[in-house]
Amino acid sequence: QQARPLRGQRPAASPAVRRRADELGIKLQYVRGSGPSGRIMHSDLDAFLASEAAGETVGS
Amino acid sequence: SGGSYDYDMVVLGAGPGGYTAAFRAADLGMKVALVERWPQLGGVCLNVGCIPSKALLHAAKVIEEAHEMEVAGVTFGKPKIDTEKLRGWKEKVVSKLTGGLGILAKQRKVEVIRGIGKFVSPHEMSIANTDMTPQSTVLSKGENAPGEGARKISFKHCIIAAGSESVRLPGLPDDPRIIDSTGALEIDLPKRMLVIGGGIIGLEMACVYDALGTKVSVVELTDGLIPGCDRDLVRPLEKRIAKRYEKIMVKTKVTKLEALKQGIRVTFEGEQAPEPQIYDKVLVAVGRSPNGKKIGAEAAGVVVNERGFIPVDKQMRTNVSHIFAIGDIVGQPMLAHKASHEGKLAAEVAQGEKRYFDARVIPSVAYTDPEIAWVGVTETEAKAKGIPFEKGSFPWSANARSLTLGRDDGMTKVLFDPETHRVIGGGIVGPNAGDLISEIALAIEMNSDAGDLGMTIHPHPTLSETVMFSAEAFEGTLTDLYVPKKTARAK
Amino acid sequence: SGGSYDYDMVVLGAGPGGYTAAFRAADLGMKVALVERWPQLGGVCLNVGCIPSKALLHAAKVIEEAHEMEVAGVTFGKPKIDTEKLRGWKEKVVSKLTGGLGILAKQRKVEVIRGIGKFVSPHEMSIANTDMTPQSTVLSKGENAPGEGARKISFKHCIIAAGSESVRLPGLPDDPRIIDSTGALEIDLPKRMLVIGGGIIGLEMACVYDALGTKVSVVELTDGLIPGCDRDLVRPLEKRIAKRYEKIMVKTKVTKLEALKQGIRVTFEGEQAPEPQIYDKVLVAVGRSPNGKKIGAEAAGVVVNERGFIPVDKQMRTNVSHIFAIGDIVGQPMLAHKASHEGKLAAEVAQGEKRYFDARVIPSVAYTDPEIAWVGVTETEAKAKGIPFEKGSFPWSANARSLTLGRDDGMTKVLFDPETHRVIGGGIVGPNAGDLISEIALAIEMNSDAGDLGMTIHPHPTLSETVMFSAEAFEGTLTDLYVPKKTARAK
Ligand SMILES: Cc1cc2nc3c(=O)[nH]c(=O)nc-3n(C[C@H](O)[C@H](O)[C@H](O)COP(=O)(O)OP(=O)(O)OC[C@H]3O[C@@H](n4cnc5c(N)ncnc54)[C@H](O)[C@@H]3O)c2cc1C
Ligand SMILES: Cc1cc2nc3c(=O)[nH]c(=O)nc-3n(C[C@H](O)[C@H](O)[C@H](O)COP(=O)(O)OP(=O)(O)OC[C@H]3O[C@@H](n4cnc5c(N)ncnc54)[C@H](O)[C@@H]3O)c2cc1C
Repeated sequence: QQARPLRGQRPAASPAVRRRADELGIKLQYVRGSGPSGRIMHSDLDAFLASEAAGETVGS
Repeated sequence: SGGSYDYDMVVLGAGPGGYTAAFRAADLGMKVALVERWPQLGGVCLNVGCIPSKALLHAAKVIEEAHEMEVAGVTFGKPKIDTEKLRGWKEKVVSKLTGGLGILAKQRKVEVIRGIGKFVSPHEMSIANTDMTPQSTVLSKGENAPGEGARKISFKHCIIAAGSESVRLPGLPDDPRIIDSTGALEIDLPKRMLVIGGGIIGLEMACVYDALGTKVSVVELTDGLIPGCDRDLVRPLEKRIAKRYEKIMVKTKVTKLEALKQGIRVTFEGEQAPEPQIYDKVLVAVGRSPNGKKIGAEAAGVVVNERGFIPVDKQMRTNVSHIFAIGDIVGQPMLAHKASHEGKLAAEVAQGEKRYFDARVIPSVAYTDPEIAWVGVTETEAKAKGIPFEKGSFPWSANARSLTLGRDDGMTKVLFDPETHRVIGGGIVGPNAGDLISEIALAIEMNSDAGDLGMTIHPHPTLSETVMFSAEAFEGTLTDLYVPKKTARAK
Repeated sequence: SGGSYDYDMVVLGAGPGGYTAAFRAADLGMKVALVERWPQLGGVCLNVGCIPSKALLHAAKVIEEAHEMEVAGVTFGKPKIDTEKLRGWKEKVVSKLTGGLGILAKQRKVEVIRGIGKFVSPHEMSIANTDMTPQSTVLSKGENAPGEGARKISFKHCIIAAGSESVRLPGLPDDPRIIDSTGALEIDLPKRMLVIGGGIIGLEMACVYDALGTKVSVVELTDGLIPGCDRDLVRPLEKRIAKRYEKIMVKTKVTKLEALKQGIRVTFEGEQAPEPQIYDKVLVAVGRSPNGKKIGAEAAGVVVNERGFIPVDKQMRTNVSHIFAIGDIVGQPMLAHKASHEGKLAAEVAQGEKRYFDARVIPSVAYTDPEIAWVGVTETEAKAKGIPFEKGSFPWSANARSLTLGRDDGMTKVLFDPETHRVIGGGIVGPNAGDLISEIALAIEMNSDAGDLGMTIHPHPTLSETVMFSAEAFEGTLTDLYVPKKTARAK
């Protein structure tokens, strides 16, 4: 099932993280950011992929 | 490797968008042809746009700076200006760059095809011979006519990068004293000149001609110079040129241009409109229109809107999915760095990469004296759209580096999201504003907040410190000025 | 509100470190005194350092740029240089800024106390009257003697910001033709001058004197100019001045200076050492030494090391926890922006905020022509320490903006962590390098990687594009040059 977006605002990710998310087909709205002020880091994309692979839901 | 096609990729037009796209496509392994009607690569930007204008603006700047040093005890005589030599120097700068592009194309095995390209089917283009040059384009009537010796090439993918040209006002007399920016770059100096259009291009050329000794007037239809830019950023420029130019007329319309023997007679309309005036030259700089209607797009099934723009999606694809379009021909802002960014993206997408245009901001720069640069959300826009913002600003009269440059008329401001303190926009007026704005662009792309900018140590004394100071002013931690009542913000 | 003390905070020394600390402390609500022996605020930086030197360097730059425009058909005569007027202009720039600081102090109710301050106990300082000026400091013998009319003030917290002074070579004759940077700023122009020390300060002054017509030689003990800076960044400067200056001697030691009637006779030692030479002036620019031993620190129990530096922790605290120290007096790099950043921090910590010095990088700038700026890890350092790095670089000969400025000798490079692609350092040589380096500083502080820099749209044509291009060169996505063999990096 579809998880809820974590925030309404534009996700805080840097250009390189955004590019990689595009390539991986990840919607950044669903990714939790662990960087300063909730910024989404490369490691957050890795964690997201791992959790998806493990079939976990995000955003809970 | 184009399969049944001559090329994997044909790029139409070799401006900053087109050559970047072609080079990137080649680097990604495609067999590429770059079709260009002019003898050199580089498009408007290198041949008759960004580069020659900036070279002349540098000359203007040096003339002004030399003059300003008189108060500092360094006195130069009035410079002797050899316009032929200046033109030659400018052309050398241009040809060094366009020549460089030619070499880069060779190194990458990008085949440059000289000629006028037009679609004849979704996978084919005809190329007509031409002797068009950047200088002859605008006046040429024949550009819609199919040329001699046409041949056909076929392609798997195509990127349309055919750019734009100066808008011609309807009903103007055909007279060599009425020029566009291309003509203005020839710096055949008149005594008295009118610039129609107070946008960036018009004001940059005004700046050059003023420094070279022409008596300049500017007329602008809307209520201020450089529409789209915040008024506080334009003000230092306005103040400076108000003293220097003959006349600056805003909210004024030009209703008639007549070619008389003694000059061009111009009739004005509006509150501040003067009596009809006679100028030695009139520069028409009222905008640029896209070349979308001149490339036979219909033969490929590519949609072109009524203004000549080609609609594209976030991957720069037109409605025909193997045909992309980039640069001036797809819409505003018509800027070289937008064109090249899009060019890269289109090549990558054509090669199968899953990319989107997701840059948040595209900076704008007017290379006038003082320079003006802005990026992201402007105050004007924020107010109009109800985007919440707060701002931190810093006057350059309190910036040490600015004073050592003999200048105190600059200003830097940064706009922040009041809640997150994130940088959402910024504007700078003053020498080198164009270079300085990149830091704010990076800050926006990186989601930096005021604390990030304020706590990054900037070298002293530099103009770049004003970016940091603006963030500190917003945060209430600034020491380089006294901002009463403001208390430090908790975050 | 200082409780039983006269002040919550006494700041000793009103340089960039001291005035920033005092202002911040006042803004945070403390009752503050700022003790300064010179008549104006601003310390070395504003009075006899950064600011006057940069004002003169601007004059030098304009002279050079005017000269360079001859090839472009804009010919100025040789400028007439009125050194008295130039000196006056430079002083006006300085006094505008120092005067501004005086006003800022008043607005904040920071009490400025003129006098020589010395600790007499951990919570007390004596203030002795003085008529010392920035120009007289170095020569004054009496600065260690307690002055007339001493009075005492007490404080709860203190920030030591007493800065540094030019190193005097031992055994030099006492002769007005042997000067330090303060003397050099008086621009009493000799025909032939030797600069001892090829560091930033020496080379900046060399640049000024050369432009103003002096025949300049430079002698440097180590094997290259600007020790600490990567060689590739220094090379364009070396090349330029090699043609202009009389002689540049590296790996050469000055062993003797003799004051003769006809000039200063200098004896050299080293492979490239010439015969003894006679110069009209000799500028000694061999470094700066901290003022730690001249403030009676022992009376407060504050530890000062044998070289005169005061050790501090990450909160700028000395061994005595209510006494802080900042700026040149705590160590390298001796730079104004380090001092002011530390000043702010110390004030905030004294006020009870839990802050630490955690800026990652402090940029360095030489305002020579061309300018040189660098930040973060240098290649030299990376190699010496075995820090893994890869680099992307871009020659300004391929940068459009640089060519329009009539220059092609610049270079930008960015160092990346090979694994994470994060920016770890960068260096720039070319006009405005000092302004441009801030973007790289921000990139490092923000943990930006090559993709971030490369995909941030930079305005065209600017020098700042070279930062983006360097990132693209590293990533293998650069189109503005051809970098064979390099394949795009996945990340
Ligand atoms: C005076 C002036 C100053 C400017 N200054 C700046 C500035 O400082 N910074 C900035 O960012 N922008 C500036 N611009 C705008 C900038 O030049 C454009 O945004 C930029 O050139 C757009 O690039 P492009 O690749 O889309 O197209 P263009 O540069 O317009 O190139 C289009 C190319 O396509 C060719 N072409 C068109 N049709 C055909 C055809 N049918 N067959 C073959 N070839 C064809 C043209 O000959 C041309 O070479 C300036 C413009 C002007 C006029
Ligand atoms: C020629 C030159 C050019 C330079 N250019 C640059 C540059 O471009 N950029 C840069 O970042 N740095 C530059 N520097 C270095 C910069 O000036 C110093 O790093 C900076 O001034 C250090 O600031 P500070 O606050 O630590 O101390 P200082 O600026 O040294 O200030 C110390 C203050 O303390 C006062 N003082 C000392 N002892 C006492 C006492 N006992 N009682 C009362 N008052 C006292 C002094 O009079 C002085 O005003 C330059 C230096 C020189 C000499």
